Amino acid sequence: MIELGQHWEFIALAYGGTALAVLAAIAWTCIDAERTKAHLKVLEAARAARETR
Amino acid sequence: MDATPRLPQLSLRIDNVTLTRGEFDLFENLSAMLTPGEALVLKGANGAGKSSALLALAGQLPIKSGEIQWLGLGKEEAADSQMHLIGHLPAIQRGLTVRENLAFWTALYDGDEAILDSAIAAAGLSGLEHLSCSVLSAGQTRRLALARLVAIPRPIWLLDEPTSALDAEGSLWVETLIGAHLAAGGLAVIATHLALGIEREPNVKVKTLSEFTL
Amino acid sequence: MKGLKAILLRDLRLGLRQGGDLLTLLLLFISVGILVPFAIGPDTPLLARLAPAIVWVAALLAQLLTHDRLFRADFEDGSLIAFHHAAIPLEAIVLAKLAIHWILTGLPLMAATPFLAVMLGMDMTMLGRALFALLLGTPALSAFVALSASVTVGLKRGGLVAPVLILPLTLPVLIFGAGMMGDDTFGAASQAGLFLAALSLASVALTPFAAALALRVSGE
Amino acid sequence: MSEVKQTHSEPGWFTRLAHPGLFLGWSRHIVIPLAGLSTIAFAIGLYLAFWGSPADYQMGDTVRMMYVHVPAAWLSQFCYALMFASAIGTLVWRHPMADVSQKAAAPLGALFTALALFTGALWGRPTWGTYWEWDGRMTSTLVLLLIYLGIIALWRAFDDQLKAARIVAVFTLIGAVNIPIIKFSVDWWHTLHQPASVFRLDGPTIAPEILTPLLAMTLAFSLLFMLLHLVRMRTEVRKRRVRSLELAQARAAKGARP
Repeated sequence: MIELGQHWEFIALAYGGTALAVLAAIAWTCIDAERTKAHLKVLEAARAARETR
Repeated sequence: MDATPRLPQLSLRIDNVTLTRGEFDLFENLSAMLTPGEALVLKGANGAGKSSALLALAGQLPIKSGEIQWLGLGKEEAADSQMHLIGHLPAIQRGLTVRENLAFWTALYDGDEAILDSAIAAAGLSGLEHLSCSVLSAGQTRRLALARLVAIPRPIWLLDEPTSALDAEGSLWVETLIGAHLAAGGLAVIATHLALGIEREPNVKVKTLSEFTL
Repeated sequence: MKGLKAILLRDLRLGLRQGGDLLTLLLLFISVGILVPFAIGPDTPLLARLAPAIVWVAALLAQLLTHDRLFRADFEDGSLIAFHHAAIPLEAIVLAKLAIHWILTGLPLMAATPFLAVMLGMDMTMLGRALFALLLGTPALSAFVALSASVTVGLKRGGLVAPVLILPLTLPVLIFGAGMMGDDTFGAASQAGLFLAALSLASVALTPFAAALALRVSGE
Repeated sequence: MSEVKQTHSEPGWFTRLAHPGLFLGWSRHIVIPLAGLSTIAFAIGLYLAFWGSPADYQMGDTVRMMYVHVPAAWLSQFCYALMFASAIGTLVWRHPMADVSQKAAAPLGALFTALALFTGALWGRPTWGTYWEWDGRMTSTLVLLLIYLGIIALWRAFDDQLKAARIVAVFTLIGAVNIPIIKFSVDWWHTLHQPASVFRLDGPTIAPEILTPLLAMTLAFSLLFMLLHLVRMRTEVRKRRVRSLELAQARAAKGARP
């Protein structure tokens, strides 16, 4: 790692905080997407079952 | 009602209209043609889209597909200012008196203030002119709302359950009101689940709305 | 013209008959002005320095809490639907209602400002400037309130969302309003007055179109 | 004899391509490449930010904070521009995908605006000696964040998402007219009350060795934004389908309709 000078805490906090927030946004987006997909699959199966009945 | 001036001759063409509201499908492929002096009565269960159909005809609700046409309007004329839409809400402010309420709508709709008092009398509300609308019964409020039809002559009437909350005598009044309007060459579209008494007339068409219509 | 006069007359009548609302508005305006000295302490020079800020924050809060009065009653009794078929356009009706809102809220606030002036230790010149600033700025506040009212009219939970939406947008009114009551050595206060007047004119001119658009959507 | 028509014409090619069902189909093939591209861009950008660029002669190493701050600030405004365009799509063409785009963008806009404020505060401490300065740019960014949060609150206040989209669109347009006025008024206010003691750094000339990592990081963040926006839009389309299937299920059950 390179030398960041006397204000390295601020730089680390800026990058760390940004990384944390961005990763959280990515994780939330993925989880939300997967959960919705799964929910949709269940409902579509239920509809298919209704129609064949 | 013989004093009613001859109304502009308008026709209505409803062509294959499908309506959705929010996420609900209401009805599909409604078609009808009305010429001057004709009425359309929309029947159907609650939630079949009768009120929404009236809003769509009034241009306040976008339709999903199809076409609604008003024929016979003058060049710069909009259908909006040629119609009455009396919904299940009366559009009557409880803080105003009977006369003030009707006078307000007459001025806003550019009606004839000279026939204001006779409209109140026709609605059977004479003697109550200066009472606050907060003391009126549901039937009286409905009569006052319908008095707009008399006070402001317009060729298109869109009425939502006009006889609800009215007694037998009131219903009869509504029946003769619509009859006179049609005789003067007006158009009316009426959504109702009660019998109106005009359904068998030759100039009245009846359609029943349901989820997968007609 | 007849239609405009009718709606002005009707809303003025309704507003004056429900006199309780007017009283509540004034009470709120004065209470905020009285509460701040309690929070700061009876330091007269400091209070006089803060007076412009206090007056504007109180005016903003009082105006915001009246947003329900603009279209709610018309929405609930079905008048809003019937307005679409009036002989005048919906935009004109909104403009008339905006004017009435200002008469029923902006003017009473100005009438109550002398009380605040006494409480906050403002001198006569300051009071005059405050009144002039309120005269120029409250039409813009009414316009913003009309916007938020039209956007939230169909909502049952609209009461809470409207202030959240509109507070950030009223920032320029607050800045120029308080700036107009501030130091005028470099002409800053007169400049603020011009900006405030421009803001009021522009927002009163544009609001009817935006609010009518929102009301049309709400009616669907 | 004139006619008043309320009619619907045949959709054009764009409308058909942006049909929710088709959108799910073609956008699926973009997600993975976009994710790859933005990962590569971040790798390059971060390398340039730490190892490939020198410290600024004036600001020292704190200049490296610019490489996250500037992209976030850019996205905070780009996202509003996107919502503005979508709002017009909602109001003028009533396009369902415009609704979806608006809704998917709002939380991202709030996120990047918050990040811009956060990194700006951290950058301000060593450079200006204070975390928060009531400076025109920072204050109007704060107001922008409040506007984003207001829009999110408005979305959540509606049950009917179709109506919500059009109302939010109206409000987004109002905000778009207002944001420049807010910026102007805050700038005016700041010059009026400007404290003389604070060390100011007005428009530093950007050296090319700083500009390169800045552009690389901005590209990386923009790609990430587009990726997140696209995935969120896909999720929103599915959520709407979930909702309509649930409605269908409730209707199919006994006793829903006579």
